[in-house]
Amino acid sequence: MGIFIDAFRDGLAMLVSGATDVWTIILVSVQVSGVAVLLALVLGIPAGFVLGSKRFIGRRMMLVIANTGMGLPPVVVGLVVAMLLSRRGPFGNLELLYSQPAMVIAQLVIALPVVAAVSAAAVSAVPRELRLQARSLGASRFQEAFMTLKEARMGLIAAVAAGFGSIISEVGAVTMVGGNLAGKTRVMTTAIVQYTRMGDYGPALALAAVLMGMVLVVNILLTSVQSSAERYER
Amino acid sequence: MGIFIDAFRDGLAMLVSGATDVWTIILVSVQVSGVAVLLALVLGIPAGFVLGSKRFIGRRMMLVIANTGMGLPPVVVGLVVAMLLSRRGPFGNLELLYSQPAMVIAQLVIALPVVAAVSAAAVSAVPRELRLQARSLGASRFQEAFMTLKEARMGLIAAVAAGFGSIISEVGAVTMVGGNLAGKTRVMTTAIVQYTRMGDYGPALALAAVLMGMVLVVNILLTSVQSSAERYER
Amino acid sequence: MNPAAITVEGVLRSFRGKTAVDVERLELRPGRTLALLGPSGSGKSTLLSIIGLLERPDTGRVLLDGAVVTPRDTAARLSMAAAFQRPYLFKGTIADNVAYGLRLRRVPASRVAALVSESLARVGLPGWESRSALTLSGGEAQRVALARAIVLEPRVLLLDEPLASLDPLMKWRLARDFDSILRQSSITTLYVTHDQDEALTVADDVAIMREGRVVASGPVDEVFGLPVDEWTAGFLGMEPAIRGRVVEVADGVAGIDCDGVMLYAVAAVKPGEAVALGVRPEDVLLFEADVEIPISSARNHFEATVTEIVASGATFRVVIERGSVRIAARISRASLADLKLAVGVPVRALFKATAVRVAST
Amino acid sequence: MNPAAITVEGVLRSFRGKTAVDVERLELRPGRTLALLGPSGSGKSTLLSIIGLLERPDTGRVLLDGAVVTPRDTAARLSMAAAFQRPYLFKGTIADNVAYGLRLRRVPASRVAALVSESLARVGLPGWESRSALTLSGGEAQRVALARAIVLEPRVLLLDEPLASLDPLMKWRLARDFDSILRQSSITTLYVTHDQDEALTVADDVAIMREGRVVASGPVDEVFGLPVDEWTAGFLGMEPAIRGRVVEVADGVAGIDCDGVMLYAVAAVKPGEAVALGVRPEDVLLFEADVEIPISSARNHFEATVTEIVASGATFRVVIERGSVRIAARISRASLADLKLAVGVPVRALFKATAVRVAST
Repeated sequence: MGIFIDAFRDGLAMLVSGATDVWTIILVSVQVSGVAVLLALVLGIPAGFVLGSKRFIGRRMMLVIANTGMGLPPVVVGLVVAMLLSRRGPFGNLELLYSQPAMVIAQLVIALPVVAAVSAAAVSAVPRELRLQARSLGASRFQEAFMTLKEARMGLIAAVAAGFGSIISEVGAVTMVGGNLAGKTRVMTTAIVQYTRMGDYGPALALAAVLMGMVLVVNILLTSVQSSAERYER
Repeated sequence: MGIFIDAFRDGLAMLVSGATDVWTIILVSVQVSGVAVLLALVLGIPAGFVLGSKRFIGRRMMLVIANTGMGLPPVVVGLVVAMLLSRRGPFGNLELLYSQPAMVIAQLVIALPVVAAVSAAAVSAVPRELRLQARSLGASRFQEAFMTLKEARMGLIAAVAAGFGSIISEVGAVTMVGGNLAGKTRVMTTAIVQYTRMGDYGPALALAAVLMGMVLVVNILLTSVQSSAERYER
Repeated sequence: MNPAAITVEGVLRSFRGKTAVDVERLELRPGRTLALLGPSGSGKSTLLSIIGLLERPDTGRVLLDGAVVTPRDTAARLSMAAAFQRPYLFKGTIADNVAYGLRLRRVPASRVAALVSESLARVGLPGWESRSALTLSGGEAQRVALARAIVLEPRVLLLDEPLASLDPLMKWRLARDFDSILRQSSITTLYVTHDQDEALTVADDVAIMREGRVVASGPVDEVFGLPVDEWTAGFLGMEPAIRGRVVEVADGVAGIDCDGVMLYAVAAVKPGEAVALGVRPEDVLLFEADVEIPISSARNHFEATVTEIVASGATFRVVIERGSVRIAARISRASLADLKLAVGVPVRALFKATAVRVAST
Repeated sequence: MNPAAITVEGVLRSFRGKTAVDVERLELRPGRTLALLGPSGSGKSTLLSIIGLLERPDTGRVLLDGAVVTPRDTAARLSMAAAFQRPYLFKGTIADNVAYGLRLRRVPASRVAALVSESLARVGLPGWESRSALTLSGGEAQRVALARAIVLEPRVLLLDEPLASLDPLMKWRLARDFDSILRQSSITTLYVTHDQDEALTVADDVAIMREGRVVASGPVDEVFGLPVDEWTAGFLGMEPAIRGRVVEVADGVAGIDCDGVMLYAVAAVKPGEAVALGVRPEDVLLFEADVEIPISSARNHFEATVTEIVASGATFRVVIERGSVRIAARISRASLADLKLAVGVPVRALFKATAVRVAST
């Protein structure tokens, strides 16, 4: 088990000493996924509210799209975004391929259906009768919507957490559209893959520990929300 | 949009003509993930039954492990398996790194918590009173367990489908422990990434289509199971 | 009489081609409680939604104090409040819940606290303001839901099966409390229920619904005293009305010939009139057929034959017949044994003229 | 008398230090239905689980036909069958469900089909074999659950609140059907319920549970006729027993002095004995105080004062008092109005000597 002890010691030293390349990688990861999840939130929560609370033509179709989008393999998203941004592609003149904005786009496409679908589930878990109850006490449509979002708040936090979790661990799409350029588009997952393939386990383990820490926070959020959702079961 | 039309035509031609490299990649994918999910089934469903139906000390702990395992970033699994199998690692003398067995091991580690957790959920969705009802009609412990698995059968199918879905789309871990060796350990996801980075969109699109087809089947299974699970709500 | 608080006129509402509500006219009289009674699926809740301006009818209109109102009239909507079968409470404290409607009405915060605590006291939960709304028992939660509605002092209060989810003990305690709260506040109330005992406990007036239509309505005593048709009778657990013709009227007591049996009733009818009449099973006494009936204030007594005996809770329901006259009597276990009642046994029935309900036909 | 089908001896069961069941002795007599009646949380279901060998008591034992049995005795377990509050049906057809226990008992397939269809006919669902079990209404599903149990012709049938989830109409229809099915099959039955009307409809014997203990048991008429203590009386919606002393016995009728009021009862007691007595509210007639009571078979009549009037469903419960004698009467709406009853009004109470239940104390 010497290999683990050595790598662990190396990795810890790097994190503590503030070795610039490791911390740069973490910063890029958080920056790219943070912007992507923020955009997913702005677009996904309103979409989720509409999907979860209204009945309209095309709603079923949109739910199918959101659910399919959640199951979409990230490498497929990466492929399509790469083709769109490639020199010969329709947006080639923007010269975005192998840049952080390209990664944000790919991650947004991956996170958006997750945020929308989980928000929709959270909103539709607010009983229809609770909304009717608000109406019957005099709430306007707007006040009713506000009450619904307030009741679903834990679920909306879960939606954002799930969206973040889906992109921070992802490796295929970011490689394809980001290119894994050191200091520019290299993120935690792509770096872990690269360090591992080079046999450089120290920095790989250090980054893995940081990544797992982030994922753990997300999971704790999701679990606490699940148990509070059961409250409506009564 | 010429780039898409060209790539689509190329990809379709490759699939139809039975171009060996593309079909070899698909075969390797199905073979590795198939064996991995079969092993996950054999180990995960009994674990899920015990977790979902019995109350015992350490059960909560095991559920936490299974749920954490589900959220574990695959690159972290890849890193640990790669270190274990690396020449300097404890199992280095087996010389498994960059082979299909290594990929099966990594995918098993990824799929097992999924299969166990989803089976546990399916088994625990069978009402305790239904098991009591079987007991009260004279069922032995064994007959009661058989009835429970039979009632949860749709959920068990879902568990296996979810396990398969979690590994067939995965790219980081298989790169790290498989090495993406052509004809040997190159699978659909790693090939898509590689073809895309080389600008060779035809085969990438062909493989993406096959991958999406598989994922779609899995999603349909999961959805149909969800709606049948709601039956108990009455 | 005062004009109606709510009038429903020609209201029709259908879902997927099936008529859910088809009500020609229904009135809620101010300050009174109207029970809307009917089996599940009879359109009670849909009618409540329409009256409460939560849903628009396909055709027809709702009048509030004589003026037509729709779901778009904010002022009209703000003059109503509802509580439902399950006490859907919002996350937060009990005070947050009770204050919800007040806040929507922009009541100053300084008054809100006083109104909330007064209203909680009225429903029997004084000082419960700061408890969490999600940890209450069913009965407590339903009290909070009622407080949340009555704190608004609505013109019309809508209650949709408010006790149906509670266990029987809690149900009766709460039914009585609701009754006294509604009586004190003199709020006009629409009370939807499928349970006739509940309706009898809380309501002044009752309307019986069947397949979207109101088949009977009026003061409780009238509607329960004389079911208009076989279906209503069956639903109320009574025998359908007996048909007869008035042959004499003396001192306000009408003598009515019912297929050869003379029945006496206190009623404002004229000789020659065709009438329907009914007696509640609780008011009918049975004796052995050969017993000499002593002098009593009961004007009606005749011999008949037992045709049906059914256990019904703690008592028995005994149906007796003579010709086409068919009457049910509610009898205790002890009496059933003492009288040796069985199907085919002759008995003597006795009931007062005041116990007979009469309607012209 | 036959020996008991089931005897429970000294059974104790606690959860997390709280006693759930503490029953010294309880017997199920063969072929009869015993209702286990009590409020929720009184340990009824736990006692059913212990009797049904689904759960082991901490101490004490269960005897089946005189022999000690435990959950390990497969033969004993196979001689029992249960149905619960919700009709937990297995996925598949109705026939699959009803056949479940038969298959476990390795009944030949050729006989299974015949038994299943006979049993479905008995519960009123003839020919329903091939329908899916998951598409039934609550009442239908509960009939299937009963068929699934009685098809096994168990020595002991266990029913745990089988009607509690149904709506009132369905509940009463099914209660009567259950009663006649159980009577025809003469299976020994333990029937757990919190509803006394339900117990009265189906049971021969009744045991009342409170906080894990059996506080009263015996034939239905005895237990309901005379509540042994204040709690039981309150639970049954009755007044507690009246205390008195026998002063004379003539022609089988005992004259009992109750704090100055003489009450007459048909009972095997001796002069000088201290007794408790009770009357069911249905058996008490009220008259205006100054009315001359005509000759009648009712031996008991005395003047008293109304102290309480409570609406209770379709009727009213009027409590009258004289000295320490406190009796309730069930009165119809019409009578309440005719007699102008109100708290403080003097009335004359009348009831038969046969309506009085007496127990020595």
